Amino acid sequence: MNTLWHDMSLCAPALIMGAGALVLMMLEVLLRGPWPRAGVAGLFLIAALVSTLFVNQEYEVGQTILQGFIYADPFAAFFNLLICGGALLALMIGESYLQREGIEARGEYYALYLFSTTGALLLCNSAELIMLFLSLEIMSMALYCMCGSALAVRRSAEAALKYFFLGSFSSAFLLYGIAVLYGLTGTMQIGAISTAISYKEPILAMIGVGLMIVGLVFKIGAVPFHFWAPDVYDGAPTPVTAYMACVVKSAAIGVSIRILWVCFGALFPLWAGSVWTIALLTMVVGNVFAVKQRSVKRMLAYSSIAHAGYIMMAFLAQGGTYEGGAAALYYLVAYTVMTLGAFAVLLAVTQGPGGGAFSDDISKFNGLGSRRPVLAILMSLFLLSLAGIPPGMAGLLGKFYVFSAAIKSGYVGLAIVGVLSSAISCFYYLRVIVAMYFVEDESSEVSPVLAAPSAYFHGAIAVCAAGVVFLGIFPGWLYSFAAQVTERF
Amino acid sequence: MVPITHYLILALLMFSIGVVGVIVRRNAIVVFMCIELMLNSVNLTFVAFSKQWGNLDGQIAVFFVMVVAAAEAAIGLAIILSVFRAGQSIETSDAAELKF
Amino acid sequence: MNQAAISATIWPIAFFPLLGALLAYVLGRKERDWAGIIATAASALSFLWVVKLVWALPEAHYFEDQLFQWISLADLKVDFTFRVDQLSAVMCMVVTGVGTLIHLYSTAYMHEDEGRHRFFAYLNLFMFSMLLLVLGGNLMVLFIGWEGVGLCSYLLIGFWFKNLAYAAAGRKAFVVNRIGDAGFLLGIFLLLHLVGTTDFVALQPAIMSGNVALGTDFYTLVALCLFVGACGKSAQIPLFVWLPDAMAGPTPVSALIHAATMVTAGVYMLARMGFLFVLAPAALAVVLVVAVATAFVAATTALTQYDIKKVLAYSTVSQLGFMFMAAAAGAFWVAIFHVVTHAFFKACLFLGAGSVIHGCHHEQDMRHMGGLYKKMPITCITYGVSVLAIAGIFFFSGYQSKHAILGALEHWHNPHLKEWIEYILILVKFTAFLTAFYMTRSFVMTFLGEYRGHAHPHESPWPMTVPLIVLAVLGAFGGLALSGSLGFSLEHYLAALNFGAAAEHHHESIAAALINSWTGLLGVGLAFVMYTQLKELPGMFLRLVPPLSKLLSGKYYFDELYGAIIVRPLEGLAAFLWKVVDQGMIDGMVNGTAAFVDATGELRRITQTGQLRYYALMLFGATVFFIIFYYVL
Amino acid sequence: MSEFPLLSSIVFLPLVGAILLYLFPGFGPRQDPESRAVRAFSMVVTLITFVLSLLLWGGFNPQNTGYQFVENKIWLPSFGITYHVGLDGISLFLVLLTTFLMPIVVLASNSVEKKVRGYLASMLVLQSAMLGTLVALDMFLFYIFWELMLAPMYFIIGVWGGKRRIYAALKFVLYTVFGSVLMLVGIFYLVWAYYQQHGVVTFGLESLARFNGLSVQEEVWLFAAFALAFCIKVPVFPFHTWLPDAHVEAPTGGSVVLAGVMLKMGLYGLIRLAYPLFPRAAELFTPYLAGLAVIGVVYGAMVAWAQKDIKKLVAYSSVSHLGYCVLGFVAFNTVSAAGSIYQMLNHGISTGALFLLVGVLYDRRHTREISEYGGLAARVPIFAFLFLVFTLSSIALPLTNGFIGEFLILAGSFQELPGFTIVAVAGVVLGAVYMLTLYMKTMYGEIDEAKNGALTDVSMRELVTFAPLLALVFIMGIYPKPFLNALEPTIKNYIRVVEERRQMLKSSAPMRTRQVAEDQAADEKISSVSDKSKTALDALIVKRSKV
Repeated sequence: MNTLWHDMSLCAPALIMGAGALVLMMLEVLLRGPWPRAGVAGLFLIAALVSTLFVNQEYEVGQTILQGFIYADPFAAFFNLLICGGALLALMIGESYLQREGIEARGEYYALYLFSTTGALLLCNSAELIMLFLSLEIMSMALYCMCGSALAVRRSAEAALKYFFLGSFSSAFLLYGIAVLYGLTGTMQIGAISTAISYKEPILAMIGVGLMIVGLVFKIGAVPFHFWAPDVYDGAPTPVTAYMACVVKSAAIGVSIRILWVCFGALFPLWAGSVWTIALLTMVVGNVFAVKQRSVKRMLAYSSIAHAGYIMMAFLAQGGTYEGGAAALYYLVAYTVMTLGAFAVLLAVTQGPGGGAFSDDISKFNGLGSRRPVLAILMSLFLLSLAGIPPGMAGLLGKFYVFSAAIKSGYVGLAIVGVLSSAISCFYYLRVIVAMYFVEDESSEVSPVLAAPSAYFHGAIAVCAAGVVFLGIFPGWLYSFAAQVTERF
Repeated sequence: MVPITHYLILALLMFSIGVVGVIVRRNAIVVFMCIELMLNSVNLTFVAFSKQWGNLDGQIAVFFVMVVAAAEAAIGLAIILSVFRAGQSIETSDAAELKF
Repeated sequence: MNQAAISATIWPIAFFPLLGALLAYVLGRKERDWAGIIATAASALSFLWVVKLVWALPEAHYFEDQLFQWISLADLKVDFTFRVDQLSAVMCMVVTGVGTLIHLYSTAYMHEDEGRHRFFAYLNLFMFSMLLLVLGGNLMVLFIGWEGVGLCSYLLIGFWFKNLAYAAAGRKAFVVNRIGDAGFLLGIFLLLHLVGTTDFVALQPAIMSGNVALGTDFYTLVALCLFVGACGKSAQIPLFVWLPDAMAGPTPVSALIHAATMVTAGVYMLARMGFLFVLAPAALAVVLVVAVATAFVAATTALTQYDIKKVLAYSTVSQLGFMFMAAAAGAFWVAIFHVVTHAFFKACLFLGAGSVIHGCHHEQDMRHMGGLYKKMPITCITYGVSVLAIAGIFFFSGYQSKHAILGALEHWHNPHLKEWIEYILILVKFTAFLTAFYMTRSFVMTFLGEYRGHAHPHESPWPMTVPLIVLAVLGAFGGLALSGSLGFSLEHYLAALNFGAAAEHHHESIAAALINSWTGLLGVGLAFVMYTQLKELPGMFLRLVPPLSKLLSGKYYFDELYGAIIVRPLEGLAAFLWKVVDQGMIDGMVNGTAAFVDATGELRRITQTGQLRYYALMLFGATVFFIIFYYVL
Repeated sequence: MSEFPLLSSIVFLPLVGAILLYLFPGFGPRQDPESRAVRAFSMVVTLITFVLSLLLWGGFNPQNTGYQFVENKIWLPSFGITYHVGLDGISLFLVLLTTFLMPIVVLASNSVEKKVRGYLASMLVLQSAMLGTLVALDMFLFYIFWELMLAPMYFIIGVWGGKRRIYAALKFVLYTVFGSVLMLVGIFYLVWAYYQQHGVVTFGLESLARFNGLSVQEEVWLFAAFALAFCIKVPVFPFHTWLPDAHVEAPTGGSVVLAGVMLKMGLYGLIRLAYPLFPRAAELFTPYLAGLAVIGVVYGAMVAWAQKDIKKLVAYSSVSHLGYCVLGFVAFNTVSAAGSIYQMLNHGISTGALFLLVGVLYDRRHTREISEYGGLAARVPIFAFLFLVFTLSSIALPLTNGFIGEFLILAGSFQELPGFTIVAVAGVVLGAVYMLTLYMKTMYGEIDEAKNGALTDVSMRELVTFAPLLALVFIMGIYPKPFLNALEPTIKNYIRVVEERRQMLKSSAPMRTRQVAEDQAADEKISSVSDKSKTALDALIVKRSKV
C-alpha cells in the first residue's frame, strides 16, 4: 500500500493532468455560460508542472514504478518538465485565438488538451510496450479531435481525417512490432526486452525493431514517414499545430530515444543505418520543401520536419559518453521555445478562419516591422534562432551540439549534409524577415486585423523570447542537466 | 495441435489485407474497417504468442487493444461525420484540399 | 659613387614648391593672380637654394640629407633620403632654372584662365615631384617623384578638362606611363630581391663588385625592366604614343614637362643607374635600337605635321631618342649634356610656340600663320636661334651635345651590334638632317612669308619674352659653356658617371666643327629653300610616294595599331568577362544552385499530393523498404 | 594583463549602445524618436569606442609577440568553450580600423531617412560582431561573432538598400552561410580529433594551434572547409559575385563597413585560423590561393573597367584589391604579409572613402550610373579634389597609403612567388585604367547643365566625414613607420611559428593513435549494415547475451 502511494505520488504530474481533464469535463456539464476554461486548464498544467519539480527529485536512474510499467528516472523527469512547460506555453499562446474562433466555447477542447498532454507525459515515462501503446493512443486520439475542432472549417476536418487514418495505420504497425517483440522475448518490459532480445529468430527481431521504429518515427514526422505532417499541421487550428509541433514531437522524440537506446541499445548497428538514412532525408527534404512555401504555417510545418532531422542525427551519437542525448535534449528545449514563439507571432499576425478570409500567406507579414515593431523583432529573433544565425543563439547552439555530437561519433558526411541543408533553411526563414522589414505594406486595403492577444499570450511570447536569449547566452546548465539525464538510463 | 506458425501467418494475412484495404479503398468507413482488421490481426498474434510463452501478457494486451479499437471507432466515426458535414462526401480522395 | 658624403639641408629645395603648390591653390582660390606670383616665387626660391648648394658642392663629394625612415620592415629598409651629387646638381639646376622661367612665362600666358590657381598649384606640385625624382637617394624616392610627375602631367594635360579629348589624353599619358612604371617596379623588386637595397650609394658597389648570384643575365634583366620604365616616361617606342597627345595641355606645360624636364627623367634614371647598365651590354644594345628607331620614326612623323606643337612634340620624342643613344653608348654624361641643352632650346621653342599661339589667339595650325616676324620680332628671333640650336649648327648648344653623341656612337665598343654600328650611324645622321629640316620648316611656315590667318597677332608681354630671351641665350651659348671650351667641362664635372666607357676626347677647329655640322646646315638650307622658294616641292615629294605620305601624316598609325591589337581587344575582353563570365557563368552557377534548390522544392507537388491513399501507400512502402533494405538484407 | 577588461568593453560597448538606443522614448510604430538624438548618441558610443581602442594602441607593446589584453573566462565548461579574447599586432590594426570607420559611418548616416534608430542599432551590433571576431581566441567564440556579422548586415542591406536589395541581402547571407557552415563542421572535426588524442575538449585556439595529430589528408580537407568560408568572405575569385550585388544595393554606410572591415574578416580568418592550424595544407594550397588571388586582381580590374555603375565599379575594384591582400599573405614572408595587412587598412580607408563619395553623389542625384554624370569637376571642385585623392590612393600612387601596401605586397611576394607577382603587377596598370576612366567620365568633360548644374559641393558635415580619411591617406603613405613597427614583430613571430610548426609536423608522423580507417568507414559502415546482416547481428546478439 505504501509502495502504491509512493508510486502514485511519483506519477503526480500525469495524474493531476488526467484529473484536470476529468474535472474540466465535469465542470462543462455543471457550469452554464462562459467560464475561464483555459484558466482552469492552465491551473492544472501549472499544478502538474509544480508537482514535477517536487517529484523529480525522487526520480532515480533505472527506477520503475507501478510494477514496472512506468519509469521514474531522470530522463522521464526531464520530459515531465519539458512537456508540462511546453503544453503550458502552447496553451497560453493559443488561448485568445481559440476563444475568438469559438472553439473554446464548445468546452471539450481543453479536456482533450489535458488528455493529450497526459498521454504525452506517460509516453515518455512508459516502461512497458503496451503502456507505451496506450499512452500513445491517449495522446493521439485527443489530438485527432483537437485537429478537427474547428468544426466549420473543411480544412480542419480534413486534417483530422488524415491524421486519424494515418495515425491509426501507423499505430497498427507499431502494435504489430510490439507483438513481434513480445513473441520474440516473451515480455513487454523495456528493460527486460533489452536483455532478452538476443534469442530466437533474427528475422523476427528485425521486423519487430523495424516496425517499432516506423511507428515512433511516424509521430516524429520524419521523412519518409512525414506525409501526414504538412497537411495536418496546415489544416489544424494554429494553436493545435503549435502544440503538435512542440509537445507531441518532444514526447515522440523522448520515447524514441528511450526505445532506441535502452530497448534496442544493443542492436545499434542494426538500426543505425536506417536512422542515418531517415535523418538525412528528413533534413534535406524538410528544408528543401519549405523553400518555396508561401504559407508561413506550412513553411513552419516543413521546418519542424527538418528540425526533427537534426535531432535524429543526434540519435546516432550513442557513443560511450552519450553526447548525442544531451545534444538532442538541448536542441529539443531550444526548438520548443523558438517554434512556439514563431507560432505565437503567426497566430497574432494571421486572421482566423472566421469569414473564409483565412490566410497565412507570407504577404501577411509585409511591413510588420513598422506596424508591430516588437512583434517583428521577436519574430526575427525566433526565425534567426531557427536558422541558427546569431543573435538567435539558442538555435545555433542547438545545431552546434547536435553536429558536434554527430561528428564525434564519426558521422562527418551526415553532418555536412546537415549543415548544408541548414544553410538552405536560412533562405525561407529569412524570407519572412524580408516580408516583415524589407517589403513595405503596399496594400491599400486595411492592413490585416491583428488579433488582440491576451495577457497570457504576451506572457508566453515573452517567456519564449527570454528562453531563446537565455539559452543562447547560458546554455551550459541545460546542457549539463541534459547530459546527466542521458548519461545512464 | 495447430502450430503457432499457422496463427502467425493467418494474422499476417489479415494484417496485409488490412493494409491493402487502407491503400486501395476510398470509402472512409471501409478504410476505417481495414484499420480495425489490422488491429485485430495483431490481437491474434498477441494471443498466439501468449499461448506460446505461456504468460498472460499478450492476452492482457489484447484487451487493451480492443479498448483502443473501440475508442478509435468512436473518434473515427465522429471525424468521418464531420468530414461528411463539411464536404458532403466520405470518399477519402475528395478530402485533398491540403497538399503540397 | 665612390664619393664622400657631407650632410646638408636639402629638403627646402623640394619643400618650397610643395608649399607653393598648397598656397597657390588655397590663396589662389580667393585671388587668382596671387597663385602665379606665389608659384613663381616658390620656384625661384628653390632655384636659389639649388644654386647655393651647387656652389658649395666640392668635387668628389655629395650632399646628403636623411629625413626619416620611410619603410622599415624586416630586411626592407627604405630611407627618405635626398642627395645632391654632381648629376643631381645639373638636373636640379635645369629643373628649377628652366622651371622658374616657365613659371614666370605662365603668369602672363595663363593670366585670363579661370583655373589658374589650379594650374600653378599643379605646376608647383610638378616641380616638387620632379625634384624628388632627381634628389632621391634611392630608387624608391626616385619612384615617388617618378609617379608624381606622371600624376602632374596627367593633371596638366587634362587641365582644360571640359574638353573630354584633353582629359582622355591625360588619362592616356598616365596609363602608358603606368605600363612603364610596372616594368620599373619589377626592376626594383628584382634589385630588392637579389641585392636587398635600392640605395644608389649602397647599390653601386654591390653591383659593381659582381657579387650577385645571377650575373650578367640578372643585370640585363634588371636593366631591361628599368628601361621599360624609362620608355614610358621618356616616350620611347613602343610607349611614346602619349607624348604627342600630351600637347593638349597648356603650352607652358608642354615646355616644362613634355620637353624640358619630365620626359628626360628616363635618361636621368639611366644615367643614375649607369653602373648597372654598363654591366649589361645586351640591354644597352636594346636601348640603342629603341632609341634610334624612336628618333627616326618621330623625326619622319614631324615632317608632315601642321600643328606647331605636334611638330615640337615629335621633335622632342626624336631628341629623347638621341639622348638614349648616348646612354646606350655608355656615354651618360653626353646624354645628360643633351638633356641640358635640349632643355634650353626646346623650352625656348615651346615657349615661342606658346607665344605665337598666344599672339594668334589660340591658333596652332601653321598653315594659318606666317609672316609673324614682323608682328612678333622677339619671339621670331628666339625661335630662330633655338631652331639653329636643335639643328645642330656649330657653336649653338645643340651642336655640342649632338656632336658628342655621334662621337660616343662612333666609339661603340659593345660586343652587340658592333657590326651594325656603321649603318646605325648613317641613320642617326640622316635623322639629324631631318631634325634640321622639319624645324626649319616650322620656322619658315610660322614666321616667314605672308600672314595667312585672320587674327591680329601681337607681341607677347614682357613676362613671356624675358624667359624667351634668357632661354635663347642659353640655347645659343649654353652648349659651349658646358663643353669645356670656357673652362667648365660638364664631362669633367660628371666624372662620376664615367664607368670606363668614355669616348676619347679631342678638340676641333672651328672649320672642322662647321664641317661636322653639315647635316644640320644641309637640313636648314634645304628646308629654307623648299619652303620659301620652291613651295610646290614638298607637296610634290609627298605625292610621289602616296603610301609613304599617308604613313607619315598618319603618324605610322601607332594609335590605330594599339587600338586594334590592345585597347579594343581588352575592352572587349572586359565586357566579355563581365557579361559572359561574371554575370553569365559564375553568377549563373550561383543562381543556378538556388534555382536547383527551388526546383527540388517543387518536387513536393509530386510527393505531397494530399491523397490519403497515396500517403498510406508511401508509408507502407517506406516501411517495407526500410525493413527489407536495412534489416533483412 | 590589465585589471580593467579593456578589450571586452570595446567589444561590447557598441552592443550595449544598440540596446540603450532602443530605450529612447517614443518606441512604437512609425515613431522614430528625435533622430538627431539617436545619431548623437550613436556618435558618442562609437567615439568612446574609438578612444578606448586608441588606449589599446597606447598600451600595446609591439615587442611582445604574444596576445595582449587577454581575458580568459570559462563559458561552457562541458564543451571546453571559453570566453577568450586577446590582441596581437595583426588584430590591433583591424580593430583600430573598425573603431575608426564607425564614427564616420555614423556621421554619414544623415542620408538615411527612415528608421534611423534601427539603422544605427544594426551598425552598432555589427561593430560589436566585427570587433568580437577580431579578438576572439576561441574557435567557438570566433564562429559566433563571425555569424553575428550576418544578421545586422542583412538588415542594413535589406531595409535601407536599393531596388534589388532583397535579392542582394539574401544572396549575401546565403552565400556566406554556405561557406561558414562547412567551417563549422571543420571546427568540430578538429576539436574532436584533439579530444581523441588529448582527452580534453577545447575550442581554444592556442591549444588547437599546437595540435599535431592530423594527417596531411585531414589537414587538406579541413583547410579546404575553412578556406572556402574565408574565400567567400574576402571574396576570392570565383566566389565574389555576391559582393557587387551587396555593395550596389547597400546604403552608403553599409558599403563602407562591408568594404572597409567585413571583407577583411575573410583574410583575417585565413591568418588567424587556417594557416596556424593547418600549416602543411596551407603550403599545398598556396599556389592555388595565389593563383586565384592573382586572377582576382586582374579579373576584378577588367570587370571593373566594364562597369556602368559607379558603385559596382568600386565593388569590383575591391575584388582586385583584396586579391593583392590575399597574394601578399599567401606569399608568406614578413614583408608581403605586413603589406597585406597594411593594404587591408588602406583598402578600408580608400575604398570606404570612395563609397562615401558615391554616397554623396547619390544623395544629390539618386543615380549611380556613370553616364548620368560628367563634368562635375567644374561644378563641385572640392568633391572632385577628394575624389581624386582617394582615386589616387586606390591606384597606389606613392606618398598615398595605397602605395605602401601594394609595394610591400608585391616586393614581398616577388621573392616567394615571382610568376604570380608579375601577373599581379599588371593589375597596377589596369587599376589606373578603370579608376581614371571613372574619374574622367564623371568629373571631366562638359557639364550637363540640366542634370548636374545644380549640384552642390560637399557640405561641412561631409567634409568633416572625409577629413580624417584624407589625413590618413597621407599619413599612412608618408610615415607608415608607427604602423609597420607595431606589425613587424607580430608578423615575424607569426610566420616563424607557422613555419616551425610546419617543419615539426612534416618531420613527425601523426601521433594520434586513433584508427583513421575505421572512422572514415563509419558512414559507409552504417549505410551498408545490411551486408553483414545476419552474421553480424548474430555475433552481436551472442556477445550481448554473454554480458
